[in-house]
Amino acid sequence: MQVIREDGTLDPGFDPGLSVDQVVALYKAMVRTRIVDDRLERLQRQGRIPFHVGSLGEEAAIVGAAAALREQDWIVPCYREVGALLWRGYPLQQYVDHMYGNAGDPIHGRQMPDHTFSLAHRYLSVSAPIGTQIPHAVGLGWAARHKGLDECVGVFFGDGATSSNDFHAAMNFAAVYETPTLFLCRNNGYAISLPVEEQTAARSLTDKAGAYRMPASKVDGNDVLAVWQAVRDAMKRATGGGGPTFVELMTYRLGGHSTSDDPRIYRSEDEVESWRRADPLDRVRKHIDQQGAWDDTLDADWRAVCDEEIRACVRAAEEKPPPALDTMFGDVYAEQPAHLREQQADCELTRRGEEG
Amino acid sequence: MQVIREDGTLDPGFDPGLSVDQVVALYKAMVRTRIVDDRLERLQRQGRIPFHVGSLGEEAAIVGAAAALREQDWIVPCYREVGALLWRGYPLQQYVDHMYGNAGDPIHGRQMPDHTFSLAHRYLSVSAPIGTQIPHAVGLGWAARHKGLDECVGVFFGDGATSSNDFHAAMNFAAVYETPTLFLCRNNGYAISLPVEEQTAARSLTDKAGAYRMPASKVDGNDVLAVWQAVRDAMKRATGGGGPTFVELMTYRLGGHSTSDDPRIYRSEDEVESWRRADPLDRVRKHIDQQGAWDDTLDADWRAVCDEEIRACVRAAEEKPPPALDTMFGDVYAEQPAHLREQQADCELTRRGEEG
Amino acid sequence: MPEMNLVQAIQQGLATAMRQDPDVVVMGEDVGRLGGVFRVTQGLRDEFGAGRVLDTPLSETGILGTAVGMALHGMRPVSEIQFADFIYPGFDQLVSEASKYRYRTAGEFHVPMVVRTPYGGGIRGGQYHSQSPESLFIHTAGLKVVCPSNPYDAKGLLLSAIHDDDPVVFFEPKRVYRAVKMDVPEEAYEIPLSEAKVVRPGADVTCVAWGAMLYEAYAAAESVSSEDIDVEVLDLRTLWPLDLDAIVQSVKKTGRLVVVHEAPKTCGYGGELVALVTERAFLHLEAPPRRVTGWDTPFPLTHEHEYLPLQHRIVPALRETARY
Amino acid sequence: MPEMNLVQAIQQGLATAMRQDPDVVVMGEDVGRLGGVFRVTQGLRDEFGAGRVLDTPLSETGILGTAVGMALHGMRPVSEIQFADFIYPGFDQLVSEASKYRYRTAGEFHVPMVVRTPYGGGIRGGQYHSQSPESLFIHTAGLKVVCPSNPYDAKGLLLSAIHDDDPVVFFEPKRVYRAVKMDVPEEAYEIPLSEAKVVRPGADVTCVAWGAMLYEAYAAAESVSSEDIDVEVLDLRTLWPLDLDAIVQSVKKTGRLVVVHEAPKTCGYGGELVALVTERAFLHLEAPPRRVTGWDTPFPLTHEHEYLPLQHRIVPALRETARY
Ligand SMILES: Cc1ncc(C[n+]2csc(CCOP(=O)(O)OP(=O)(O)O)c2C)c(N)n1
Ligand SMILES: Cc1ncc(C[n+]2csc(CCOP(=O)(O)OP(=O)(O)O)c2C)c(N)n1
Ligand SMILES: [Mg+2]
Ligand SMILES: [Mg+2]
Repeated sequence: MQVIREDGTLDPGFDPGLSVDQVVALYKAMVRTRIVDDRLERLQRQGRIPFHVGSLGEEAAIVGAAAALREQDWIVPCYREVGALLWRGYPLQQYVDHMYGNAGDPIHGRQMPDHTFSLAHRYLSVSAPIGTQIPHAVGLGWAARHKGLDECVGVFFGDGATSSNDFHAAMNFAAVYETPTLFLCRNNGYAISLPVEEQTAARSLTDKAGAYRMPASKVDGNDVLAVWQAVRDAMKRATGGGGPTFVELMTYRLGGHSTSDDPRIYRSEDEVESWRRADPLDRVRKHIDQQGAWDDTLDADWRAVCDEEIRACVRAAEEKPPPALDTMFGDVYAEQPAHLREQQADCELTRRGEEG
Repeated sequence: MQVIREDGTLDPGFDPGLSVDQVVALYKAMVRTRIVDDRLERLQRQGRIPFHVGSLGEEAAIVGAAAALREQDWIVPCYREVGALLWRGYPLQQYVDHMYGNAGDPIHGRQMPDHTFSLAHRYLSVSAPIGTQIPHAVGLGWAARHKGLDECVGVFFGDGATSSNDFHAAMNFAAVYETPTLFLCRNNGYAISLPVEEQTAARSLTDKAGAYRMPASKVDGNDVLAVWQAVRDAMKRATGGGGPTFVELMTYRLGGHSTSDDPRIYRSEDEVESWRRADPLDRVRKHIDQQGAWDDTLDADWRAVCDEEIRACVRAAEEKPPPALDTMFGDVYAEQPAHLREQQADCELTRRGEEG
Repeated sequence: MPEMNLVQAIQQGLATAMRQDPDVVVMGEDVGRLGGVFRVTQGLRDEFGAGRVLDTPLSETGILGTAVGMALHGMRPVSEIQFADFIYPGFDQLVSEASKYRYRTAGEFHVPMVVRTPYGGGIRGGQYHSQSPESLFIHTAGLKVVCPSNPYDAKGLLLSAIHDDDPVVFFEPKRVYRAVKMDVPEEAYEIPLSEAKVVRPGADVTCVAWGAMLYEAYAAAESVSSEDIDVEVLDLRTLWPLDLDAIVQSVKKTGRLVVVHEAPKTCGYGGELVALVTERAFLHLEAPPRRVTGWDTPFPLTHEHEYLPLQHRIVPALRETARY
Repeated sequence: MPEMNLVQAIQQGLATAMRQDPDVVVMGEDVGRLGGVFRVTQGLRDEFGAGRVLDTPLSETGILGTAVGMALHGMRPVSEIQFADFIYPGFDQLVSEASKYRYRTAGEFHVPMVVRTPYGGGIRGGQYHSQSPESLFIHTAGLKVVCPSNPYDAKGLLLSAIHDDDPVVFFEPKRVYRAVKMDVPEEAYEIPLSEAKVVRPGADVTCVAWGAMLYEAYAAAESVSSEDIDVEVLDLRTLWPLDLDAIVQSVKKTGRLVVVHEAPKTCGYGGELVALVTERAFLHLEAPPRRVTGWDTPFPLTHEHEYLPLQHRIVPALRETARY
């Protein structure tokens, strides 16, 4: 499915009917996500943060999906979807503090960068193991219905995750219990170095939904309006009691898997170049320009705003001290048991500072 | 797919063209399997063996599939397929000794009853965890091809196992690597108490093969010739380089899940009765009777032979002592490490006999 | 007070919790219609409906992963894993997710789930229906591990586990399921986690056990009393977080320790307990702490009574430790 | 002899084994085209082709389950699990199948497979790229567990592991991957499993370590030597089956033991080692055996150098143990 045509006009058959301001808002969020991404990438190269996993080229899939969900709906992230969290208003400073694992990091430097979460924004916690979040989205949806709440759950995962144990279990349970769960598969072409064609013999990942008799849709993930529409349809089905939907968002990871990766080893520059020409930002930009709602000046201004915003956050983050040492021993259990009290005391006693 | 029609005649469209003697051999093996089963069930009720998991009603699916494979092909069992092992000539006495976990048990009473295996018969080892054997069949097939051997692998599992991690991984790997693996799914209607309709939203388990773009066939599992034909077709595809096939054998578990189960709690007598009328033994019996290759006298004689055979094995098994105590400490590793030598000595020193 | 066996007491505990709180749900393989292969959940589906007693597909990953999601939304799922031996397909959800969710969200999210599972040998279950994998979970920071030995404790500990805000793995000694009966109150009551119990006071040797082996330890203690060996028997009840003080106090008095468990010796919980006591009570030790455990082999069938650390193996260990 | 780091030595070991035996294959996520995320398998695909260096779909269950099947047909698969932290989805295949196949078939079948996996902290990997789960596998009868500390041992132990007829979990200290260089022979050689090595003889305290922490133990030993504390440092190299004699002999000489490991303390391997030594050398112990380990929390990021049992934490433990 596509909405924004090559020439920037909308396919009337699929036009979601968003106001141009709403579309501009989507575009601005995508730009902001990319600028933040870009800055973090540089910071990592400069050795100022240890790691970053970005969403270059996947902004439409991420922001479009988040925007199609309602405030009360849950987002269960993989690890590339901070754009969705920012869309929901998560403070950028908090995110950057987390990237630095400093005293401002909500989790006191307990996880690698980009492992965000926020109960206030109904955004679950990123964890590295692939696939483990998918069944959580089923349980969350099951609970929402059990409590009689008008909520659905959108869970993000990649093409690679469709080979995981958790995907199989979650798809099956969601279909059997008809939970209000949206399986949002970012098919960005690769699981690190493995192209999707080698991950499965299936021609399309939507074929996998058939195994569970789950409705599936496949959309151009670089077309933010197509993404919005597909996810909105799935949300309506879920909240209308129609059960889960599998949505395949066809996109491409323009950058490395993470800052630790060198994609030149496993894919050609031509391939990447061809996808650069399908940049999701250009796509929607062309449309809003045509509508007269956006132009180069507005664009330059907005980019400057975003750039200054992230720079300011970085400056602030770099002034913050590391988290207090005792934070390492908290939150293992609701109450700190005796053995952790002792270990904490032991740790403070021998802290590295003293020795060297 | 069906071959033997209600009236006992064969559907010419599917007739596998087996000689009547071959069909009689299949029938005799099914009868033998059932008589052994029946005896073991009684022995368990009498407390003479601890446990038995039978194949009542599933004999056609098991014997028909085994017969369709060639001597050099591997069978990777679930736990109900001893009929396939016996078809391959495994000594009944050895099986019964295993059921008793006595000194004649090839594994010295190390596993529960019905956990058979035989390298000589290319039959892998039964283990209780559901699904774990399925990826083994993929690796085995991969290895056979790697070594340039003309072998394929038939792996048995139940409907319930299609929800397991291992099923998903194995189906995917087999399809990606195009291994000569036959996925033989005994759909007997239940995973213990859970009807297949509640295990998945899919209308047919063959839909699951589509997720991996694997060819699938669905056959009447109580029609031994239909089973033979479907498995033979899959074998030909696999050994011809056509990769894996998923074969759903539609049957029904007439008995309890195992001797520990009471199926009356979760299913109606009517349901069971209707399946009793579709008994796989009667089905093929009618056909060979018609062909004049079998009759009541031959039947009674054969049943008497089988009955005497199993009784004799039981008598012999009951005279054998338990395995030697030291067998408990062997085969953990290729060579017994020091810690197990010590533990064995310790065990022999304090053996229960001494104390009470 | 009615007499109950372990199965009935746990069933009662579940029913009690479900009556108190609609967000308590039970899920697992065959727990509904069948009432569980050990009949522990019998009757729950009739009382609470299929909407709160879920017969799940055959997937431990699904059972535990879905339960984590339910718990993240404030429910208190009680999952049953049919046998502890079958928890491994869902291991990742406990080790990578349930146990770490609170830590990695600084308490913003937490996972109040209970995983009930029958463990241990002595029922002719062989390799895959007899295992005792408790040490794998004790090793995993963020999990609590409970193992009752009797009906009264079972109900009280189960209610504490369900009301606890952290994930709890609740091991049920299947060998004891129907073997022991005692008076169990109908009403709700809790036994606090992390409190061990002295089931037999003694002066000469401290014997630590839990679950089914508690009875073997007790019987062994009784049998050596005729030899003037006075054994103090401790029932841990909660394995982690541990009531270490109770053990150390006892050992400071007796100077001797014997730990009994079914799991294989190597890297079983006994090693940890011996190490902890040696660290804390070194100067009080008059004999090397001893472990009487399952052997370092897979769990056998025919010889399971020679595999298990039963009375006949505990007695000599107590004797040698006392006379050391 | 060329100088190699750990990555190069293991890569060499793999290439050597693959040249010797066509039934040795390498499989895992990103091991082919990319050469592994740590580049350990770099070049193998070019030399041996995609038919023997399998880039697998993202499924540890598939990687390990398929490898078991290959091994059952007489092959010697070497599977890579990208990080030890990600072995849990395939845990069941190791614990329920690979480890028990020989036992449950009385040796008729066996599973000669190797599972290579980078473990440990110190590379800013946080919770899920830093774990040391060795004790879970040591607890599982039927598995062997190896953990080299340097390039020379790594190649020799890897070749022994590949030629071994039992399943071996081969933990690679990722923190050391490129940090240490030494001469490594080009040709094939084996270092027997289950032989520990004294890397620093000493008279006062025995310090047992392995993998990355060996260097910390060594540095700590050196630094206390100025205080007239003479530490004997043992590198276990193979964790299981254990070279217990080497440890006991050393402790009988020194009367003192300090065990160092990255894994969380509780039910980590240290507890087992302390228990074993206390059982075997009780009367020789002049101080309580000590453990210097990771804390009982998930593995952190910012404070990982306070989490790890580095020199600054080993030194006081050695001091106190020596002066006890
Ligand atoms: C269980 C597990 N195995 C391996 C890894 C290592 N790993 C991290 S990301 C990744 C690829 C994921 O690909 P995909 O699901 O397509 O997501 P993408 O990164 O492309 O968005 C792998 C193999 C992991 N994190 N978890
Ligand atoms: C991983 C795992 N979970 C649970 C069980 C308990 N169990 C044994 S058989 C069974 C049902 C299997 O059903 P199916 O696959 O249809 O095979 P069938 O018994 O019907 O032939 C269950 C749940 C198990 N053996 N392994
Ligand atoms: Mg991807
Ligand atoms: Mg079934």
